[in-house]
Amino acid sequence: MSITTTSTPRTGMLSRVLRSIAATCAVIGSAAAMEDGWANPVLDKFPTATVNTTGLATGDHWVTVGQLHSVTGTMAISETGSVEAERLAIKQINDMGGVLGRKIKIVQEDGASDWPTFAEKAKKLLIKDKVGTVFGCWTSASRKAVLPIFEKENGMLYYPTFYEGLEASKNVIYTGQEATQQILWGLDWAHKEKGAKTFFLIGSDYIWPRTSNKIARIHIEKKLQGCKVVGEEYYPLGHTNFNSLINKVKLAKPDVIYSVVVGGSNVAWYKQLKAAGITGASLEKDKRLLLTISTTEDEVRGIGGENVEGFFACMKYFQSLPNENNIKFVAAFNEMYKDKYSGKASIGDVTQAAYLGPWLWKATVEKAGSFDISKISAASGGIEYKEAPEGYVRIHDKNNHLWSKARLGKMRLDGQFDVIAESPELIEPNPYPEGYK
Amino acid sequence: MNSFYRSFLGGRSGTVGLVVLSLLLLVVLPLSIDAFRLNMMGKYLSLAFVAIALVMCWGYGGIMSLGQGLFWGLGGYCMAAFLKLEAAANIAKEAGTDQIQALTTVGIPDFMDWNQITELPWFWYPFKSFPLTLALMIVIPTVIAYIVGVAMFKRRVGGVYFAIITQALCWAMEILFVTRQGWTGGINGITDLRTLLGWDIRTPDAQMTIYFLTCIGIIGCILFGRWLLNTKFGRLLLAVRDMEDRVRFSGYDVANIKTMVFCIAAAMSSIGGAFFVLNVGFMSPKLVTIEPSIYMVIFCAVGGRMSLIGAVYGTLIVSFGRTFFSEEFPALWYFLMGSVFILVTMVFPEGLAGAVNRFGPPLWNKIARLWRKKPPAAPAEEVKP
Amino acid sequence: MIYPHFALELEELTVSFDGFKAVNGVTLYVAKDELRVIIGPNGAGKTTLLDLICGRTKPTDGKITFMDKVLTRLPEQEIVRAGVVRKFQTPSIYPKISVFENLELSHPKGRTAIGAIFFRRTPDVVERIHMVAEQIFLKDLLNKEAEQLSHGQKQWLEIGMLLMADPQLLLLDEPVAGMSVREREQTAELLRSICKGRSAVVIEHDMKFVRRIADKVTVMHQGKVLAEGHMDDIEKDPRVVEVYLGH
Amino acid sequence: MTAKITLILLLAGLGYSWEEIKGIAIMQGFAGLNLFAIFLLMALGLSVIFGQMKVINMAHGEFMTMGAYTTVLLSWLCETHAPGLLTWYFPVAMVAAFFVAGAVGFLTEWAIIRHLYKRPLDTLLATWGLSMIFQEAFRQIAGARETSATMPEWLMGSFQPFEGVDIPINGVFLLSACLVLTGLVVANLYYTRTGLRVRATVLNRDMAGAVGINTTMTDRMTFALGCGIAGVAGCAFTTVGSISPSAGGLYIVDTFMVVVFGGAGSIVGTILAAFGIAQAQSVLEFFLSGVLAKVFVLGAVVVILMIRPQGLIASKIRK
Repeated sequence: MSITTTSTPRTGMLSRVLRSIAATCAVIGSAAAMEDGWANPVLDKFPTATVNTTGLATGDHWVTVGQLHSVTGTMAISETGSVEAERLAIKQINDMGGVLGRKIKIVQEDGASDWPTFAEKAKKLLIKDKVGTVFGCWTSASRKAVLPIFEKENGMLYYPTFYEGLEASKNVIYTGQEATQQILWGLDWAHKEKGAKTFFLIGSDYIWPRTSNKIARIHIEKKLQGCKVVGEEYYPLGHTNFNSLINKVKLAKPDVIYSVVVGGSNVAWYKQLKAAGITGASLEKDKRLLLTISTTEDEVRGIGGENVEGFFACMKYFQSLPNENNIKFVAAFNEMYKDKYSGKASIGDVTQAAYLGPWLWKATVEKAGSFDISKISAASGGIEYKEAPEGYVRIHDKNNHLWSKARLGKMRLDGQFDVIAESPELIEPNPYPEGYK
Repeated sequence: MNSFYRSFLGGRSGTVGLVVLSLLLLVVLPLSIDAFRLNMMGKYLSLAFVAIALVMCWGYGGIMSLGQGLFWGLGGYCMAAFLKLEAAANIAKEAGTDQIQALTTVGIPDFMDWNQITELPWFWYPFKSFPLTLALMIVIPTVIAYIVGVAMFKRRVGGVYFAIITQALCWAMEILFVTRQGWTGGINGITDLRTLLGWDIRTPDAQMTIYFLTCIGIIGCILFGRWLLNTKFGRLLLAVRDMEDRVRFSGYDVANIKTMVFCIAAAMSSIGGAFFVLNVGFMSPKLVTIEPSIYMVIFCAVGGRMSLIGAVYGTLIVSFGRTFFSEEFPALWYFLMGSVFILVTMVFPEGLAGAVNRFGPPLWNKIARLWRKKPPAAPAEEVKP
Repeated sequence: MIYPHFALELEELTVSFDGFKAVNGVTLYVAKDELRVIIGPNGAGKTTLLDLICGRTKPTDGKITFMDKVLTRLPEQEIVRAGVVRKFQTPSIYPKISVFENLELSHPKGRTAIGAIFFRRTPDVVERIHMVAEQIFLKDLLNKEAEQLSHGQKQWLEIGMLLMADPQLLLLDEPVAGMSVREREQTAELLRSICKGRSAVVIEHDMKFVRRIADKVTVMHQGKVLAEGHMDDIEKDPRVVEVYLGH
Repeated sequence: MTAKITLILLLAGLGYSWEEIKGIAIMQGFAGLNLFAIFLLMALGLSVIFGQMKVINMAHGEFMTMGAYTTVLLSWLCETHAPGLLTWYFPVAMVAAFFVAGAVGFLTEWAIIRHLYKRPLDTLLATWGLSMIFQEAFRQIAGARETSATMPEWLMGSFQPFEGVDIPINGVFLLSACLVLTGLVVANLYYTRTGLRVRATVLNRDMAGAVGINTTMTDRMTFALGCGIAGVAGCAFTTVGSISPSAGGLYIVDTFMVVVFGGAGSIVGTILAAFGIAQAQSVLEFFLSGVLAKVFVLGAVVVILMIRPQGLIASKIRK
């Protein structure tokens, strides 16, 4: 992966010396970087002096954006897809002529799966690199760590992950779904279509699973007729032994096993479920099901399709969506990373949401006619993106989340999902749901 | 005066080392690097408190704690709790902001509200008062260190066993902090801290001031460490490390001595944690766990486990290296750092300070010989306890 | 039998390691001001006996009394504070600090953790150190790092460290091991002089040395007391000759 | 909370038949055994290295990962080149994992460990550095993502001894692998000349050298053996969990706890400790939540170690 570095001037001898060492080494990497010979065809219409009034690192021919994900550490597994999707979108935008005639340069920073590092790098991107926007973060914790910095320094963050809600910052565009968008419709579906009455909620121990299960519990107990929660369990992140939990589930015999297990634990969880005789087929026989909101194509690749076949997931996007936008997107993704995945990339919900980020930013900048953060922030409401792989999306007028559909997929042996249901309308994002607190 | 010179400054070479460090921290760095990097330095320096504590505890006392992150984290959480309550109280005044929309109960930390806690838990109340927070910041880690120390040292748990048990404690603590998210902010930690007694700690000026405060704290800790290690207690520590039985058969209660240094190290680490929060603006359980604790030992080992000043250099070099390499060559970082640890333990068990002491004076003499006729240049950097 | 003037009383002392009785029912009385030497073949339990007295090993059975104080279950430092000090077989000194500091650390002032922090090097401490240093022939070497002393000097230093506390009972494990002939003579003299006014229990193999210093000799064999008495009588005891002294 | 109360109630027999409770009890008992097998597999290699040689090998987890990746590699080779072999590649993978991890362990001892025998705490630092290097190497070679080996059909699913009881086959496999391996290690240490040499070297290095034992080689082989066992453990783990470059780190503290709790140097102690911790955790997980179970077990182990620092099994000798 080549890392494009900008030549932001630095003071201080020590850092200058180090920078020059780094620059020498980076020459190899920057061969693949963008040429500066690009001429901006619309420079007359959008002179730099008017589109960039706040001293962002943006010139006549290029605009700098930041990318802040974990490339190393435990979260690298999950965040790789987002990094790749954002790069694909940026490449496509550049091929189309860039944003306001300016091609996008990326400054990539590694959050190293460590929240203070995220904060430090966010500061660097905003203060030192003066990037026009940042695409990044994955876990809630990393977002929470950088949020005050984005608000303080007035930066813009496009955040791709489905998450717990309870937040709506003017400095963040949330391209993934907040909890209610993902949970409520899926539970309704399980209740109406499958006749489910009892639910067992399982999660990794941190804020997103806990908040999601809390919303799910309230919805099940208050909104669904005659339904109840028969168990709620949390395990530490990275936990790999679920036999006791599986026994509890067996004893409670819930109609729906509602799983919000994340990360590496997933593999152990599904493997052990299968070993204990709980499979998609065996559940179906008893008219029961396993419904997850945390397992995407990305995870299934590590788990192995044979372990999850027949389970259900509620997402807004599946790689197998048959619409034209998506077919083009998947093909482009496979084309760009053909050396890495030889045409068999797994693209999950978050990866797609990350792909939306650069496009939404482009549309917003063009609407605002400026790269200035405040103007982008003001122009964000109502921005549409019609070519989204998931279909049509639009930024909410007030809370910076996306209107999007929810879909149900059934997992297949090959690691893909059969899309078996789809919410009829776009679901309104509601990060502060009334009645779910 | 003379005894002050000897016991606090550590004689001529000690004074030179301290002056060089102070100049570097208080003059050279602020003049040569920008505010962003300086803030990073402040963050690293807050880790150096632990490294200094480990010099006393591990280098001198021979007690290797792999759970020092626990105490560091407690200090951080105490400070963060205070700042968070202040932020929560102020948010009520900023009605109309985005945050206010999120809160059903104004005046308690936002993460509590997200977890349906509508009343401040009782153990959060002391953190409404700044003096009490400062006191608890020292008292809580010291008491925990005391309990652990008494329990283990009285039963003569030492060396490897102590290291592994402290590690387990640290881990248990992390799991607890993560799982009680309504009380502690869970894995997100305590974020979005804004003001300290009404002073906005996020402005560049404030960050600069905090950096200088951190430096002063570090120099204070070094002076304190110098003084302590120069007392009979300091020599007893060495004695305990090398000849525990002899100390015991000289009529000392070895367990008390070990507990004492462990408590001091805990309190000092805790102060570092508090400075970290001021520098960074949030606290996270990720910092309390095993990996950072091992890093802290490594800072100390790289700098020289017998050198208080070396520990500071060790922290700065390893942390800076980590940031630099992770910015420029993320993959290389692990290979490089792994090799450095192996190299340091195998070739330079005394760390940087040992290397400087070994190669410094001959080099200095050579330079002095070459430049005999010229006026003497700045003295070679000597790192001594 | 009651000897009220005895300093150290061991009664039916037994210690068992996984069933093996290293010291088995030893009863021993040492009078005030007496210098008792314990001899016996390897594995007889001599060192273990000293370990028991100084609290390093806790007995499975039996009782230890010193100056009417029961030491049996006390922690080591309490036993030391009761006036019983121990010298180990291999010199056990603090290698990285000077002879002076070695002696200073052994000074009974500032024995608590906090006391040690606020310990001041007062003139009486210095005077005491110089006095002891003179006694142990090290007064010219006070500033030397202890590690650099010769083997014999280290042994003396350790004895000196014991003396700092002005103890009532010295437990010495092979104090002349590894010493030159001249050093042995000096040490014998030293022991004689320091044992004035206090009791001592010494383990030794060098019979010539034993004869020079001992008031009374106890012979141990297989964890038990084989014989006890004056050197002249012991040397003639056929059992002792059999197991230890050789023919 | 509701879950907790429900569970207590249902165990009291409310609304559940005796058959069901019996079934759960059997399965839960097996879950405990399963965890025991995992702990023991992890700890066995470490018990040999830490217990016999007093070396703190923080890279132990990485040797496990190494064994796991060896398995993944073999499974991939079989899949792409000889799908017919997929049924029986697994036993081969176990042997391969042993030799790969063992060989790397051999080199590690030669390059690093032998210089640090006098400084056990320093081995901790050096091997931590080593584990960083290994992790990055895995990441470079195998990629950062989670992977898992393709399991042969016969290792998947469960069998039902009777109605309502599912015993996972991979669990049975894990348990038997663990028992066989433990048997082999014990036999090797206590009933062979090699084992005698190892024990002699541990007890008295100088004496062992004096009577003609090549102590250098013995140390090296012991370390390699410990690493090899870790490799086999890693291979066995692929049946229940996943592998990622940093997976080793997840196990290391648990592993040390088991060895220390059992009493360093005692294989029997390690077995007992693994059993005790596993059963406690498994039972607590069933009645409390997974998170609290972990905290309780860690706390209990720490407290017991404070009371009994020498571990469960320790020989009493003159110090």
